[in-house]
Amino acid sequence: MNALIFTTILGIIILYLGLTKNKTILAPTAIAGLLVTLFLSFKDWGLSSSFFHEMVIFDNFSVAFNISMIIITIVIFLFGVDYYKMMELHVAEQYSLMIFALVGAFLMTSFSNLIMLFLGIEILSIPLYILAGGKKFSFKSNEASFKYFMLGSFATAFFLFGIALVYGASATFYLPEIKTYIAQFHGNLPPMLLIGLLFIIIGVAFKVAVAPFHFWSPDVYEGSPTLVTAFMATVVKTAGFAAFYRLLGIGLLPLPVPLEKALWVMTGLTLLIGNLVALKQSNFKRLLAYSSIAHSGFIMLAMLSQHSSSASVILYYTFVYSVATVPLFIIFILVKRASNGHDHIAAFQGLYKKKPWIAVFMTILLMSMAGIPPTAGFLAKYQVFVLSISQGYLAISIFAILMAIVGIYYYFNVVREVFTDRDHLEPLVITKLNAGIIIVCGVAVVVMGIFVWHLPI
Amino acid sequence: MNEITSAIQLIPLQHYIILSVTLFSIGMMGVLFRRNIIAILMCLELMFNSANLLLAAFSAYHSDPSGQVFVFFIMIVAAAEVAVGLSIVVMMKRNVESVDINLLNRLKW
Amino acid sequence: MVFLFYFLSAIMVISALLVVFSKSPINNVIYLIICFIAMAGHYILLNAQFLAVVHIIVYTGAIMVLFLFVIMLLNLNKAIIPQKSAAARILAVVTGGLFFLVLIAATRQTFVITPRYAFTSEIGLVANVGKTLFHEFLLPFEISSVLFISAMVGAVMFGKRDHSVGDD
Amino acid sequence: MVEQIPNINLAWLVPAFPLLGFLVTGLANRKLKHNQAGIIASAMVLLSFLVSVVLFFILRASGQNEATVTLFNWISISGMNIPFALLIDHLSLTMMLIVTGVGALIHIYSIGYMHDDERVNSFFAQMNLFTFSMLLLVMGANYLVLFIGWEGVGLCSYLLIGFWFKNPEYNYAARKAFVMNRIGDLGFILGIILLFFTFKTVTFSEIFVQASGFQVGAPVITLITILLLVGAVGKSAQIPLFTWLPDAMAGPTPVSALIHAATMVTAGIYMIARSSILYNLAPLTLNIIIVIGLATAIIAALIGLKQNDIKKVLAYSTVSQLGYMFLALGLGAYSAGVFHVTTHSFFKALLFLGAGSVIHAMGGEQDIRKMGGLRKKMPLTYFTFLAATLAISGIPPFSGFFSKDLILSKAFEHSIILYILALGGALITCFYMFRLLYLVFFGEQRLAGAHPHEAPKVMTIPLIILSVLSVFGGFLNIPSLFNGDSEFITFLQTAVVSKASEELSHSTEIGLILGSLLLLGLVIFLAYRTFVSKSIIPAKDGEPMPFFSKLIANRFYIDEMYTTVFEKPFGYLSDFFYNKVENSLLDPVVDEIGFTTSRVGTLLRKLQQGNMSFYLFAMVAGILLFIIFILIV
Amino acid sequence: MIVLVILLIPFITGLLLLLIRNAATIKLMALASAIVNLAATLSLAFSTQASSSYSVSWINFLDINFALGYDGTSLIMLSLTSLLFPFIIMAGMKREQEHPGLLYALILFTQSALIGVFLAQNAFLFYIFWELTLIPLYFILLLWGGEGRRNITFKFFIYTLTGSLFLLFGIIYLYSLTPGLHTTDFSVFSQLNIPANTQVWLFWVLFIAFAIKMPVFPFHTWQPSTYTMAPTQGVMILAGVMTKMGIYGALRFLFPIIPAGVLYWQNTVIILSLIGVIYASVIAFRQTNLKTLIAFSSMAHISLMVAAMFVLNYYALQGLLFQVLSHGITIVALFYVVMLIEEKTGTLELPKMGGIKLLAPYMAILFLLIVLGSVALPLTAGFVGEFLIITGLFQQSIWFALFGGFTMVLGAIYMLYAYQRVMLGEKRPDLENITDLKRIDYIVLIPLITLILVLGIYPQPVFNLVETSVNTMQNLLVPVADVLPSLPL
Repeated sequence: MNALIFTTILGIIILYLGLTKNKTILAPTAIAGLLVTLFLSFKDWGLSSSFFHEMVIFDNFSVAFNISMIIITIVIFLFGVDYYKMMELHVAEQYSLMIFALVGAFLMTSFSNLIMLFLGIEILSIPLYILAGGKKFSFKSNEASFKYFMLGSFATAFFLFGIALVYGASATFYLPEIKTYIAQFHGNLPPMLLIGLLFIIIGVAFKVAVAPFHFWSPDVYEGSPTLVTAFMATVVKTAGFAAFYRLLGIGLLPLPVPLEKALWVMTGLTLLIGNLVALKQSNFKRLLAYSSIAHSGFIMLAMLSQHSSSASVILYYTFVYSVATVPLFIIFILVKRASNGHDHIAAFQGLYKKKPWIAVFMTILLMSMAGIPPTAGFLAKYQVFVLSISQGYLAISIFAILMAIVGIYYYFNVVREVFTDRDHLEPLVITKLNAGIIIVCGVAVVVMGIFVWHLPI
Repeated sequence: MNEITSAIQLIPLQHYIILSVTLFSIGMMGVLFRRNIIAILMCLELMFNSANLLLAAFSAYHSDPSGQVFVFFIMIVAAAEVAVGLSIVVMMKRNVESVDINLLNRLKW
Repeated sequence: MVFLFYFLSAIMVISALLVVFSKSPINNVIYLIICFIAMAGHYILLNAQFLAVVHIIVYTGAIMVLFLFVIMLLNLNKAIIPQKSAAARILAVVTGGLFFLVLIAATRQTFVITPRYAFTSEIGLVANVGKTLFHEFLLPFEISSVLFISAMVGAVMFGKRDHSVGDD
Repeated sequence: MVEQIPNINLAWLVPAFPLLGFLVTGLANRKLKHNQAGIIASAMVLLSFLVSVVLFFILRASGQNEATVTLFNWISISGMNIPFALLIDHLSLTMMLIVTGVGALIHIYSIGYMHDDERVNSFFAQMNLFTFSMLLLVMGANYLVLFIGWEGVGLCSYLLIGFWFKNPEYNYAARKAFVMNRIGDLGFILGIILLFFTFKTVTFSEIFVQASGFQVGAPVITLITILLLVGAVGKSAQIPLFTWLPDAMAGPTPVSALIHAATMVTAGIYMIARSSILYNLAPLTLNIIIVIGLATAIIAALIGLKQNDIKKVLAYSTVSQLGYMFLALGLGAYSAGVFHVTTHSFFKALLFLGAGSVIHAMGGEQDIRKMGGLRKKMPLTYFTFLAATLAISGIPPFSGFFSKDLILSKAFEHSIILYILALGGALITCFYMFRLLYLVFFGEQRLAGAHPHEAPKVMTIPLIILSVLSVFGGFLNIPSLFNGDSEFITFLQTAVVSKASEELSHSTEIGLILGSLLLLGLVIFLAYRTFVSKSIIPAKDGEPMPFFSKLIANRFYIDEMYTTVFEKPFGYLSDFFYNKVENSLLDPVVDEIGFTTSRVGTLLRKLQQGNMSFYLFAMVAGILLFIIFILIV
Repeated sequence: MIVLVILLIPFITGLLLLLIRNAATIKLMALASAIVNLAATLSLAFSTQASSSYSVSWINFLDINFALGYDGTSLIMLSLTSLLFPFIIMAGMKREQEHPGLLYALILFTQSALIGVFLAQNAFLFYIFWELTLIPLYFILLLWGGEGRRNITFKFFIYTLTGSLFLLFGIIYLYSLTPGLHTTDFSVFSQLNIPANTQVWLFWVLFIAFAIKMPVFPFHTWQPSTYTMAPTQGVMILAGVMTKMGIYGALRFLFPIIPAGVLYWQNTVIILSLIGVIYASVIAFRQTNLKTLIAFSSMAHISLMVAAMFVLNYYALQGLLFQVLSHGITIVALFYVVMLIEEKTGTLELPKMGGIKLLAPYMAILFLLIVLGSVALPLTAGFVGEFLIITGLFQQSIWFALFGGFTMVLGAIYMLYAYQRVMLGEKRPDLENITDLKRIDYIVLIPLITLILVLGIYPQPVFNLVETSVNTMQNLLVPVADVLPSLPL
């Protein structure tokens, strides 16, 4: 709770610092503040404290997810030092909006009442709608912002309607009470309740871009400023899945059969669309967008396996995925800068010649995304498959494996570009800080592949 | 006054559900129907409000105030969303001189 | 009373339909306001007096004014934007209809909801709602300030005219 | 357990010497001056010969019939124990003596013959390797060691036939030899494996002891013998695998001599003789051998009639003679077969070396139509050649007479038709041999500008020695008819179990001999009339010929048939597999999986229209479908 | 402990190499590492002590141990790897190569991963290493490969990974079947009594990875183009060791764990392999590119080994393991010569070659010796292996032996054809400047050829080495024969 409060204050502080017109102090302050948050979060570990009539519960689950999101945000902010040098206006606003979004994310990981979920989603989303439109004069950015906003609100409407229906039946917004209420039907839920739950699930599924509610994500990812995209692809996704798991895995377990089946269908669709469409992408950002959809599919697989270790697996998966994704975006931005705004994957050609070490680490990161040993990405997928297969979902697991192959295909398509020569090479400037982030993340991906953890969450 | 306060007992809950569903469907239809972004935003408001109505009805039926409080929060959020949404619209209008939703198609595939 | 309910409902549905089908944004706003006023009536019928008031203030007073303001600001009062193609419109209506039917079908099924608490008409009074709000729902209330501040920041950011070019 | 014969371990020296020679001449290829390699190589083979002779006496002195010398364990795994062992018995000794003896002469001859070749050192290295392989073949104490030699000679023939590797045709001939041999070898190795599974061993002595437990005509034995026969057919150039042998003339002439006379082609005969106990149990196989042998003998002889290349004539005569040997084997007269091997090695080596001498003298010319009148220029060669011709034709008392007569009489015992056919073949042989002799040595010299001269001593001395052997070699085995006691046959009896058969009465035998002699005389006269008196010279290539002559001259179109039936279809099949199956089916299928995935991707990508209205629609549609879905499920 | 050392030496050396600039030093260091590894491996192979092993617990909650160990089979594979890598490294000595540091690091990483595959006692670990072999190799092919490497390498990579992922599925499935606290130890896997019906489908899930790696007809289509395009050292690793990895994997996974599945599909696989033998041999005959030709020849030989493996009797297994060694050595030597030829003539197209023997007689002789080893001439290693394999096939069915034996004939046809086209014939005017072998070439080729011959003449040590594990393996299928659902054929 302290972390939550402190983060809120941090956002406001940054906002005020923006008035000083001194951009250089923003990132350090934000990072320092987040480090404090990190520390505060660590202190919450193991306490499992609930606040305000159990509106939020900071149990190990939420603390773990919060920590992972804070770390990722710090990495993103570290890169922001360089990224926002070019930008003159509204830098403080951008930082503070991200921090506010982080507050929303905290709520999503720790809610125990549907209203907190609703508010969490909104507090996360509204800053993002704004951030997506951060490049005010870019039509693409405008479009991304509006699409995100429009579709997001639309999904929220369904979400709210779903909450209303569930409330109508159960007369409560408390997740545990809803769970007890549902339990009395022994799996034979009345249609109204089913639809209500479905709408709630759809509302959350929309946030994590599960097909067929994924349409916003490629467009928004592409149109948004890349740093924001990185934030969306990592922190938002993590928060979304934390919320999803809290909703399904903690709140509604065991899932009513029709809902479970519907979710399986969504999982299958997500895997299919995410991977196959990513196959056809030549724009790196869109590629990552689709790949992020694909990863959602894998995480869904872990979640639906309904095993006691699902939460840990999801945490591991999202964190590992985030750690790999952020530096990829960073490299992309740098390469794009060097090649005059070229955002095709062919822009990576010659990277191996220009910056061999960056190329190597990029390969490691992509390997992790593709799930190839010895990277953490492999262990993440491995754990997912262990869950799904040992719970007996063989067919979907085989399907997921096939899709993983497709995934390897498009990630290594990029690798192939990285290691392809090009005739004339533009100079590529990588600051020490950025190189440091990339390398640390690359190493982290390998180290996490060796020192896998399992948290009792 | 008493008549009004006990009105809820005369009207079956089902009616409110149907009314909300109707309103929700109309709003949804409007979102699909219109091209004007402003109009679509209005239709979205309709959808939110149908949820509000439903919550209020259930709240009354259960005699549980939390439903009404939820409605209050929905209103808050709706207001914030509208503010953001309209500011996005304003920004877009500046850039493209139009509020036609069909113009939003540069990002695709 | 039942008549009142039907009356308000009819107004609501009709005005809602008009919101959808009338072409001019100004008219849309007007119809929406009518719809919302009818809805306030419903709130009163539901013993949600506080909500009724807030509803009028927030929606009719603030949100709709905002709409009007933007429409005026951007000079959108004429229906300059063409309609969607006939096919798309029919499809929209059909989808909406289908959705309606399915939801009705689903919610009409025999399923008795038992009221949770004994009936009291007091719950919608400001005092009751306020108690709940500042007691049970204090955290959401406080935290929604974050929502507002970010919305505000956003509105300011977007609304401000400036000439920055960031290119990443 | 037989007690160890002292000094019998010397046996390893026999193959070791040529191996040493191979290594020395091979590794020191560049260092050796002219003739040094030849001398070393010849010396090595000669040493082998001497050791063989010594072994002969050791064995005889010991009074035992056989001795096994185990060098080391080659393959020794559970249930399969294959030592690298040498077997010294009468059969292998005979073969060793032939191989080293005749081989040594050929080596010595080669010193002269290959004098001018720039790769003479390699030549001798390969010759030594050849001898080594052949020795391993005949000395191996089990089928697998035999198989080493068996393949080894195949390899060496490949090397030596393609010795002049600049010529693609020679290379082709070399490959052909190797591949055909390999086809036979496949049968052979399968036979060995079946032997192994039947007897749990591949060692001769153990197999033959166990073989008595099988009935005559036992299917497994028949199968084994047939498989082994396939090997023998390939190696000994029998129908249908004989076409490589005439092509093998591509190699230098001494090689031909080595292949045809002392080594390689006799391997099949040796192997069947070695397996006599098994073959005795398989009458069916024996009959097959008779058919194959006889057919080969006659067909090859017929082809020989119309060949104009001196070496080709000799090659077909070899095939034909091998047919006779097979006939003998098929009749169960294994010893007779081996005896024919022996005599044949003398006179065939002589013939080839003589031919080499002629070719040498003619400056490389091999077409007999361009020779003639060499009798005066090269008297020594002429006389040795004559001796060999008489021997091969079976004129008493030359060596060929004794061996061939033995086979003919065995054939007669078996069936009169066999005898007539065999005799017919012999007559044809006689005819074309004399045709060859007359065309080459009689008449006028037809090649302008050639100055034939006698070869140097190093070449003529082997000729002389061989002619002596050709003339008197037959006396090794004087039949009882001539008051002999068939010493050679008796000698082999300890190692080769010939089928018992009733002896012909002396009178019948005399009748047969006289009759055949008469016919032979007629044939020789006919040949003389045709080629000397009338001086008829065979038609030039391409001139019109009667059908039958053409058929013969073109070797019954067997080569062409093989090309059409096997080689070309094989090429087509290869093309078909590669172009149609691999590149048009399998590979595209894999690619197609990728493409299909990709196409589905393209299709799904179309969903991402970029159009907000569409997204909203899609969302609603999705929600609608899911509602219906959960309500139905 | 020594197993860990064997695993780590190449890896650590590889890391060091990345920091060094001098090309000669890099190569020497790589070579030194490979030689030290060879010595260590040989000390394992000939040590009389009980087998060395190393195990630490790694991922506790999945019960995955970092467990290394070996038996006869792994030892053969290990020896092969350690034996070949010095030569593979030497193949680059005295030659100009781009980015030598990275190249040799990658080579050594590959070696390390390969060794890991052969040492892993845990299916998870096995899988990790199995995939790890691919990564450095992928880059070797991608960065140093020949024409068309971008797409061909990619196809190879994806194709083999596809198989691997199915293997992963199989491993996890097996894991989920293990009792109590799940584990991926091979020892536990092999004691699972999986229902026969399950084994029947599980077989393909597991087998497909190995089938692609080896490759078995019709999963081979990645191979010819990859071999043709790959740089020499890459193709040596691929053909020499990688293919054996498939065999090893099958031996590790299929026979002990799902014997009933194997028995059920035994004949199918054998027939597929024999089709592969004939098919590849026939195709090889008409190839115009020397490397492609050898690629197909390798496929034919491997197919024969696969057939032998699935016969799974004593002789076939002995032959198989022997042939693993012999084929590895032979194929590396072959590709070395191919590299020399390409260096000297600048082409690999057979029609553009000929008469090289006139200019480089020693190269011709050594090439011939290797060719003979490849066509299984007696007294070369190839013969011993193929003889035993055919014996094993024969034990199952004479037809298997016959078709398997066709390699002898067909191999002779295409290998000698290739030899003739390259070496023999008249000199070509455009190939005037060819020189004979250099010292380094002798240093590489002579030991390899000696090995081919020595193993052919005295194969006994190898037999002794694998005797125990062969004995264990050959009995694997016996007890399951009566639980099969219903046998095909």
